[in-house]
Amino acid sequence: MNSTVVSYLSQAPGYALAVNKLTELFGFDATGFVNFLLFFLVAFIVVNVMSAIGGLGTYAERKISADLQMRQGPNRVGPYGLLQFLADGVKMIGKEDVLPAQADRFLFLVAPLMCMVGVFASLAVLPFSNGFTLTNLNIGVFYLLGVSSLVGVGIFLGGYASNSKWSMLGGMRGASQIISYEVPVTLSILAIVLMTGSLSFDVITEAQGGLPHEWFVLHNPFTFIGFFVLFIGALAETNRAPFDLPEAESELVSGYHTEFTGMRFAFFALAEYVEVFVVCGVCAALFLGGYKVPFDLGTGELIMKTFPAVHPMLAKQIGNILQLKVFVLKTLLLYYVVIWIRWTLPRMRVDSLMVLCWKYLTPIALFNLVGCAVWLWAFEGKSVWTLIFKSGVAAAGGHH
Amino acid sequence: MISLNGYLIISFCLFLAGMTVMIARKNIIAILLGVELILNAAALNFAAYTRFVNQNLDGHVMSLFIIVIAAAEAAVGLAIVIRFFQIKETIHIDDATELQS
Amino acid sequence: MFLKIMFVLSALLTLGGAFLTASSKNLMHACVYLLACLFGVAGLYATLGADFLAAAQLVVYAGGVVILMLFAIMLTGGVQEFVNKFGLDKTPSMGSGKTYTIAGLSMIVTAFIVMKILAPVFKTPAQTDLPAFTSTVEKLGVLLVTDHVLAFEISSILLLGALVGAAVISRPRRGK
Amino acid sequence: MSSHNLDVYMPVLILMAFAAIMVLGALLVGKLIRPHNPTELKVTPYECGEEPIGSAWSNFNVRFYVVALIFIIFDVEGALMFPVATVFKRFVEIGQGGAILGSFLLFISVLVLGVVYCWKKGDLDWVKSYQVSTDYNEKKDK
Repeated sequence: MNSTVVSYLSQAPGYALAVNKLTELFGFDATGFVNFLLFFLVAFIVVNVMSAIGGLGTYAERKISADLQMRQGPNRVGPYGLLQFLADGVKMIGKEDVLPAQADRFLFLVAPLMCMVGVFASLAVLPFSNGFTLTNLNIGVFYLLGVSSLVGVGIFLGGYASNSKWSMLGGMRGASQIISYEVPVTLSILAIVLMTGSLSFDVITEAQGGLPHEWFVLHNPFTFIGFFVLFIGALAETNRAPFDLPEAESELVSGYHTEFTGMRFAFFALAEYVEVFVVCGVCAALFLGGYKVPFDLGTGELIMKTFPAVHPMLAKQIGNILQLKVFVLKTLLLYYVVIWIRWTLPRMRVDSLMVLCWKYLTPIALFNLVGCAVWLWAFEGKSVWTLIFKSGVAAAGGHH
Repeated sequence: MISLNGYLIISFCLFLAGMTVMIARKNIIAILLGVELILNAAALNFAAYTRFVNQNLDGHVMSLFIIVIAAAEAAVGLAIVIRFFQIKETIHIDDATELQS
Repeated sequence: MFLKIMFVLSALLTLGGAFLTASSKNLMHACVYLLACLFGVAGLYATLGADFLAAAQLVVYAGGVVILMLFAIMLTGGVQEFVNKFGLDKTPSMGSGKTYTIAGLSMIVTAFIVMKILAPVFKTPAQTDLPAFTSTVEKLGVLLVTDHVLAFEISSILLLGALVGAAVISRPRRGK
Repeated sequence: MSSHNLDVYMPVLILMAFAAIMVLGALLVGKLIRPHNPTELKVTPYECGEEPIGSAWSNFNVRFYVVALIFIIFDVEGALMFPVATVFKRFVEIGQGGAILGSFLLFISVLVLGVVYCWKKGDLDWVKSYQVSTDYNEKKDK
């Protein structure tokens, strides 16, 4: 139930060897220490890869927007301008750190810290593959909701700390927007929890299948709407266009990070781009089948059956890599959609933003929740396809 | 170290801090912060007794309801503070003397 | 081992946060320290095996109550010392040396009394062989729809009352 | 329901520590190489060239509070509904879904009642203050 990346890696023969050696060396049980080292290593990899993805996100944003507007986009640094984000990072470190005169020095430091802590802590439960989940908490979804709400506090404090009117307005708007859209997001996640009976990302993903008709998004009409509610809510929670009210250039200069320069600004931006990846991953895991590969390729069983010569452990590894690739592919597709939306749709007005949240998305999400509960009770959790093709049970095993 | 007493001492310190805030502060919002601390101390006690004395989860349910009530209390309390500020333009507790005479 | 480290970290965060909440002169900072303290309490819940409570603490407090507090601070004029139209607000509202002395003395007295009362409690026969940590979410859910179903339903009415009451109180009035 | 030890929370702490180290470390490293010559104009809050008047920490419109208020009620209801939602499927499987569904729906309907009240009273309208001001103008015209 609580599989972690360490419990996956501990199947390797080297693990027991290392534990034994270190136990002899230290004189006490070294399992915890080895676990810590492994977690540290994997977390280090995840943090670095995520920072690179966040950096490449800025690159992708510019490149895709350039593509949509028939421009070139960054093309000087590195091949196709791929290293642009590194150049930006170096420039950011060298920038002067301007602290506004009446600013709150303590909160000026705490605000970006809080954004980063909130976003990075939510990486812990992201299900990259069956084995490669940093930790598969049994409160996964709920934990993610709680930790990511730190970002809202961070944005508000960022706006407050700089003591500038633009920042204050942006921070106030950002916080109220984030907390408002958390309601439909919570409710549509609740519908999925209802369908699976677990808060763990692993169980939720395993309840779906590899093929599209086994995904929760096509499970029944209510979850189909629920996916879009979740996606729109996620867009708004990460302050992406068309909901980027807190940093609306035309009216608020740059919103809550008007006064932030150099690395402090960079951390706000990094937190935003990594959070977009996280929410895309959550959407993919909850509704789009997560890491499930079609035809059970992910568990390595098909490989074992077709090529009996292959060692089962190796087949499992191949399956895991496939799962990882599928999950990242789905997430990046959603990421592309997010950027695409940003450069296509105009920004909303602040009152229509709130009306959209409270008068449309929240009632729809509530309706979905009730609908899912009734569907589960009436049809015992069978999907639409199972009901239509009663004979095709083998094909539509999405509900167990 | 990790025993019932450890948790009880922590919750006792939380309670003392909350009471100190409530007595020493004259700002109504700061007093509400103290109330949150006190409620958390109570909820922590419930969870600690559940773990160390009897393992049925009624204590957890009680903690959950304490969290619920704390949120409701904060909402209503802060609404009263805001209304008070709109009328009196202050959030000093000593200015809330309408009912005294 | 990790349990001990996590307990110590959470306890330090809790106690430090609580102390700074009580001593900070800036209301905004006190709010942030309160958030740290509540995070520490969530960590303590996790060390007690109450995983759902820990997450609920994060969701309700970090996301909800603290934001509400911050909003209320902004709505009542930020951290500036306000002098109202009656000129009443002349004493520092975040507490002075006098109030802290009174609070400290009364706390010492209270601590003695409470300790006297609580002394037998510390002799409660605590179990020495503790069970392993299990997932509490499902058990909590079963309890909420069986033994505590009345409290579950009544809490929704309590929240309805809180929502309506608070909305009525804080609604901007027309005219005056 | 398998048991577990607390090692599952280890990555959470490690990731939080990583985030803190990244922020503080980058700021410290930057301190060595970045210039530092603040002028009076540079440290004034940016207001598009105007000179800032007063502090930004003044009081705000109360509608922000009402939104946060409705949010926190939903948040708490979510915290109560998550455990019930977790066990709902199990009760359906043993054929007692109806009772749980009833209590669940009762809970949600009371919640909906509050939202409907706020909707009817106009607390969900963001531009309510404009309506107040138009009323005022109409009164003045009469």
